[in-house]
Amino acid sequence: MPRSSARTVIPLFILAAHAALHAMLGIGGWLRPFELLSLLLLGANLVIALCLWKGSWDLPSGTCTMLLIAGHGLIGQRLAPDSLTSGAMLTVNILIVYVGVKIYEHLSRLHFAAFAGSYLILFYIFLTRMQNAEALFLLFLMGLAATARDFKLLTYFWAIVLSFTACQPYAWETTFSSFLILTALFSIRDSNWNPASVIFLVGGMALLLFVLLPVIVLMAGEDPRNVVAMLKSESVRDALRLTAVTATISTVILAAFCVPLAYALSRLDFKGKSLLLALADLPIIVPQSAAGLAILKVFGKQQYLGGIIFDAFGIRFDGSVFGICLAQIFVAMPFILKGSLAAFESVPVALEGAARTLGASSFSAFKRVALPLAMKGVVAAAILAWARAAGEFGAVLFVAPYPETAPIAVYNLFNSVGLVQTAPLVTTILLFSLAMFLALQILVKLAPGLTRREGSGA
Amino acid sequence: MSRFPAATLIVIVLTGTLALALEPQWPCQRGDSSGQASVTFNNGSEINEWHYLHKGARRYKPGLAVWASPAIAVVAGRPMAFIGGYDQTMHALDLSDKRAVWTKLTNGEIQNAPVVGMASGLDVVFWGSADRTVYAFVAYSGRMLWTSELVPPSNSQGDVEMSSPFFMEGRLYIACFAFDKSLPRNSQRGVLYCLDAENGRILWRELVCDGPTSSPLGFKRDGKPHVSIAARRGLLQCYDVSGESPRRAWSFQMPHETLGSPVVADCDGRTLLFLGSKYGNLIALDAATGKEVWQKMAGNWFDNGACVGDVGGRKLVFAGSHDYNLYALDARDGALVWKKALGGEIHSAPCLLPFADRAAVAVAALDNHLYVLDAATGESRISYFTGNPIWDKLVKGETLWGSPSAIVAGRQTALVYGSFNNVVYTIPVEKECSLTASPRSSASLWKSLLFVAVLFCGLVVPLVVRFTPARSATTVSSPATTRANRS
Amino acid sequence: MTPHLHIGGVEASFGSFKVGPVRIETERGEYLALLGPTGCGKTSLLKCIAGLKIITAGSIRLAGQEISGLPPERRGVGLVAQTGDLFPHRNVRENLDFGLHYTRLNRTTRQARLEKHLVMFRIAPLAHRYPAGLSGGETKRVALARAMVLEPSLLLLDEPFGMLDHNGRLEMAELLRMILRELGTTVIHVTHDRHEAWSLARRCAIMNQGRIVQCGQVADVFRRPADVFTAQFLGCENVFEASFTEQTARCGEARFALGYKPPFRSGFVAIRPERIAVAAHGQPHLISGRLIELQDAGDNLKACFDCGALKLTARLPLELAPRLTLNACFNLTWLADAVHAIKPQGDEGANS
Amino acid sequence: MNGLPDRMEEFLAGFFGNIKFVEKALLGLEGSYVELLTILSLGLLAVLPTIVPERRRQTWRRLNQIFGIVIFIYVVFTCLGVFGMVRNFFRGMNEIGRENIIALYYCSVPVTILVTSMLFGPAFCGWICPTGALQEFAGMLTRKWTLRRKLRGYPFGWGFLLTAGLVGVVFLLWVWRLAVTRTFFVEDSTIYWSEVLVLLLFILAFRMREWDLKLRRIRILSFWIIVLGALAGIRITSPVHLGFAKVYDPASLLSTVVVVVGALTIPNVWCRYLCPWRCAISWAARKSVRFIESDVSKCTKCGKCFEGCNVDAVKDGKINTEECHFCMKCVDACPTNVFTIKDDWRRK
Repeated sequence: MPRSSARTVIPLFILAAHAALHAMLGIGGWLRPFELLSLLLLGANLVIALCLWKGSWDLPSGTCTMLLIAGHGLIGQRLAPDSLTSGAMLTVNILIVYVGVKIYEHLSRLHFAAFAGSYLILFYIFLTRMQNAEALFLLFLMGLAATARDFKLLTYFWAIVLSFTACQPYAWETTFSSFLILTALFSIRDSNWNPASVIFLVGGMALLLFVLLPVIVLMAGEDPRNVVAMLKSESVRDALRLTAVTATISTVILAAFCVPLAYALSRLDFKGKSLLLALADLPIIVPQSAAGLAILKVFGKQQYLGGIIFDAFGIRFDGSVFGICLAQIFVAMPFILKGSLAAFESVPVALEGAARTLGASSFSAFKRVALPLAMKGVVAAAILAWARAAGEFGAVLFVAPYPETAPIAVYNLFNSVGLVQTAPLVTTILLFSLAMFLALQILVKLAPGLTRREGSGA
Repeated sequence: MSRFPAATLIVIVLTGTLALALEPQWPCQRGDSSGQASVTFNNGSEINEWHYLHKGARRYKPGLAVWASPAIAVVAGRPMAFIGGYDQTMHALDLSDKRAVWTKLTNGEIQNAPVVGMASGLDVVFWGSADRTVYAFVAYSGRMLWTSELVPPSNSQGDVEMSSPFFMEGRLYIACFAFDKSLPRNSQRGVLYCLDAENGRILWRELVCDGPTSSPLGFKRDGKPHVSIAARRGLLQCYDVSGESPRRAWSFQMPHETLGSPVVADCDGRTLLFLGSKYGNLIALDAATGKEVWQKMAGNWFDNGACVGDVGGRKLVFAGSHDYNLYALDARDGALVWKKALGGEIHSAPCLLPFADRAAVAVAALDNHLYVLDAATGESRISYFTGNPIWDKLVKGETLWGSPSAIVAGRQTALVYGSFNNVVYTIPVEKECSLTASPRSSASLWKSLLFVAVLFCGLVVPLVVRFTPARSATTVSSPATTRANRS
Repeated sequence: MTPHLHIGGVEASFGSFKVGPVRIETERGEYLALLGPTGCGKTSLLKCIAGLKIITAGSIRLAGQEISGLPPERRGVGLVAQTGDLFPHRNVRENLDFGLHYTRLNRTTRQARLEKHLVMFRIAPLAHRYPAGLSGGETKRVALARAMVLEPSLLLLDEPFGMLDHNGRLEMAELLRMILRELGTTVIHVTHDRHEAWSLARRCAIMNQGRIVQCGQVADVFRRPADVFTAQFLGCENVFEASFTEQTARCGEARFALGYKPPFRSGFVAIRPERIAVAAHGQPHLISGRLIELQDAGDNLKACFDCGALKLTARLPLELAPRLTLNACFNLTWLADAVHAIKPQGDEGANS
Repeated sequence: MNGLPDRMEEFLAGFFGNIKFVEKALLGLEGSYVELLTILSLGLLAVLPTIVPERRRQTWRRLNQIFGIVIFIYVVFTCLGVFGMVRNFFRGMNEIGRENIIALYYCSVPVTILVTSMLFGPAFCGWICPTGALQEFAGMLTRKWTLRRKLRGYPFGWGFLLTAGLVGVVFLLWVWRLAVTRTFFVEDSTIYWSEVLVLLLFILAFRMREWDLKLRRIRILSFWIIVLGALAGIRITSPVHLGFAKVYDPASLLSTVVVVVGALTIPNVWCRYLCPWRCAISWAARKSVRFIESDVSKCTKCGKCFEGCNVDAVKDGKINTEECHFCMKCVDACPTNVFTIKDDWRRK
């Protein structure tokens, strides 16, 4: 293999410089004569010189590495107190040099500028601004080396760096949210985008973050052991169980009545239909406390209707599970009705006609055609209603403050012991609700028969 | 110390304590020289369950206990426990009143148990803190008697490890290891100090080894006080401390590193020292000559000290190992009397206590349980859940952990144990206790295995097989097409 | 012999749009094409027959039984909608099985019939596909199979060739012929495309604005449209107002021989564009006109001639193309049976 | 009955009892526990694949693997097996900004691995990983038999079923032993992984041909279990953990034995189906600078690459990057030079 003169000269020159440097340092008493690290450094330089000479390492990175090793021989040991630290620093520096040379050779100047700039900023952040952060500097330099050649990755990397330095108390939360935003931004880049909508998106996400951050902080910031301890408490478990049970019962009742009603509304046309639909939204408009009072006024034990029911069946609504369910049904009704209505409206009537001509009665057509096709929407609506019912506070507080459901338990605990001690309970409830919600969602996704709706005739 | 018996008498009169059964009152780490961290006391007051919670402001370092071991003493007629920890504070707890009588904040972590002894006619608590200082405080009031800084501060100073002090005949023996960053690893200094218990004056210092050391252990041989101390890297040394300066009597190199401190017991007229090492050897040495008497191998490290006691007429050595077993060995020849596997690595030193009129041994394990076993048979009597650690950087076998201590009040025994979750538990062993753990059995393992099997075969595999994207479904045995499809 | 399907005076209203009164009779096994422009009420009529719409008057009798009062599921009428209306949540096999579920057949019979139809309609390879993954022709075949698997005595097809390419149409037509041949089902085939109707049906009914305007043998209807609309709908571009004397129609200055005597004095005359031919110079001809527009319509040439008052459109064979030059005069000729007299508008029931 | 297992355990306990060269993770920055040597040695190990000569590359690779085992067992402190690495990474990240040196201590192993994977490809799996090396060395014993099975397209074989049964018996006996000798506690959850592996072997005995690639997705599940466990602060020891830690852990020993025995029937069975780190590494190495490029037009379909590959990641000159361990066996085996190792810094 023909060797260019640089391949022969440069390694020898640097090797000689290194040896001379060490000799000088040794004679001057700056360096112990046979210090292990310096011997190692010399050895490393020899190996690289050989590699360069043989042509199995390219010239720029080899030269830079040799210079780096020589430099460490000179100043590295003065900076780092022990050989091990010095060695680790050298390793990381070699990596950086290697990556830097490669980026300079193969990628655009912009890449290199980003790489060098990032290095300097990291240097500033970790070595100048922060105390005792040499270790972090090493850690993040490795990250930089891995991500520098791709702007997208580099952005993620900087999101991590800034989250863990600037936003320290909420590092994980910031990382998580910035990753969400960055991923969203990067993934829209390919589709046809315009500046206006991107700006709107970023703005909207900022607000969304503002809404989500307390939730995330609450969940991420709590010690899992506190949550477990909370879950072990009998009263909390009772509250959670009660919430789950009442919300489920309410949802079942709602589904039993509202789903057929929604079907009817979607298929029939009559006078006053729009008025009826508008009235169905009333529970959303009415403040929860007012709703609770209204329910109490009708179904309270002292009230007329409530009195009759109590006399006839022995069921009282105020301060009982029935009352909780009643209040939950009241507030959750619009969600399931509107959701199912939309779902049924998306099912073409013609399909039911086809079913009828194939021999299905109208009930059968509902059961075997309309309902399965609308099921996804109906279940989504039911889940929403479940969530709404489980989270209902105001109406339940008025109708049945005892037995405690989860939201009321939070309120009571907050009133009695204050913010700090309530936080684990809130996290517990949040996690519980989230788990239930996700479980239901996944169930809907996974449930066989409901997944095959792609390309329905809607 | 001529005033010692007189002072004892005064205290007895003062406190009205009828039975302070153990003759030299607090001569060793937490207990008597046989390693029993038990104290008997009888003035009629009950000791009930108590959880003393103290959240220190410090972050915890990996591998170090939150609480050190407690020392229990009867002070002014009240059963008291003294415990320090990584909150850098010494707590004096009144066990019958359930309150902290006093606390003293130091400038460093308290890694080891304090010692209660008589000085100036008073019950005094001595402890060393990582601020390189030995503190002597009056036990019942928390008044400072003296403090003594053992090592002068320097810029290059790293971690300091202070051992548990040992109180013998008016003198306090304590070892201190201060890591000096300016020195090579093999020229560090682990030093044994001897202090005057009255005023904290350093009587002498002796370079023991080039690394951290265990706590010193004192015993008498031929009427002469001796102190034995083990270096972390396994050199066990014994000093004759009767003179003005210590004289090394003998030294013994253990097979491997040691973490615990030696314990001593008289056995068939011989004084034996017991010490376990990192390779799992428990070695009995003749205290007179430093010659090995017997050696017993366990599965893994002996992480902490052993404990010796008379059980059913036999002298038994108890030691917990990292192989989950608590070993009971005959002190004379090391014959295995019983061994019992517990739920986790045993990190604490065992402690003997009477339990329902039988000798029992209490030991804490890394599964966060405190076990009480029958000392004669090893049968598990009762166990307590002592809480999950507040931090999860457990580095097993790299530190000394807190061990339980026992106090006998009348017919009733209580264990005092500083757990890793910021709580010091006082557990009456024969009464109702909220910490009592339900007995665990292998059934749970089989049940959970069955559960996992059903879950995996019934849910995971069907889901994985069914919902695998078509690209791998269609190209089962040819990854080549997989790639082609993707690209 | 009583007709298999008798629709007598059926009326139905859909909001402001009214259908009927409609009267149709078909024999058993007959293939009737129901032709009409978009929005004339064909599909609505089908829905009335299938029972998906309630009729306000009239009667529908199928095999002698009055079915207008029955719910759709008990009428025994098969309906294949324009889009197929397959159930998207069921695969092909389950779609076919949907109706069988209600037939109280035992399992093996059901299976056997299902398999038979899967094979017959050549959809067996698709059995486990979902409608979303089917092509237009496949969808239609499945829909047809789904209706036919119940072996209805009457099959209603709503634009079965709609949205199909040429090959799909051929295939579909073949299938339909097979149904006709092998199963002997009575079929009503709704379409707006007369060629489609010609290719399959022997009888056809023309519908306009909710009424049947003409019903008869295909050739009959084609040759002798009953009114202007039908004539134009059936592709007869040359419809002119005319007065009739004996067997001649007078249309402005032009006179055409009719070959028969119409029963009315004035009305319209229709000349089939396909029957018009260009006569060579010197040959006898009926009319001459100047070629004002020439358009290649694929299988023929559409040529417009300006013949004074009349504008004649002719469909000429493609071979003529080199001879035709714009603005040149040509002599046109046709046989007498190409001309048909149509009754004046508003003269209801004259032909029926 | 206690004799043999007791002696075995005792032997192994003695073998693994205490093995680190250094009693702390060496002193580095400010005299603290720092895994600097890890960065050094792992970095070196990661660079080696890039500079070893092509001649006898597989020998170099084996040497590298042996060196990797030595490094992990004798030097590295914070890596307690694959699970511990995930857990420690999370811990380390939590210490950033508070205890920076501890952060470095805990993050150094995972960060080094991820960074080298992002740059030099997933060479960690094929060249360094001690678990993988252990399995590969074990698999060499039954190489001929497994190869025959593979070439026949994984038919159902009584031999395989029998071996799977053997693994199951080993597992059950040992579990029985664990269950009767001592109480069971959380860290021993690695038993479940062994159990899953045993079940997998049984499932694969019948459905290997169809389900091989599908079941590899269980790795993702395994990854998330460990990540969530780390978030919840649950310690789960890994197989081979006992080799890296100073603690002799019978449950880990059990799972190690099951993994090794399992690797006799399916090469690298742990990497294929259960290794949680594999997800992270294949993710990191997706766009690595260094990768194997294949020129399929040169391929003669001789099947040599497929024969060599331990994880069935290559067939007829096409490489499934998600599975590839970068062992470069295919590169060395190919007679027509279909594969070339490329460094492409522009690769996106």
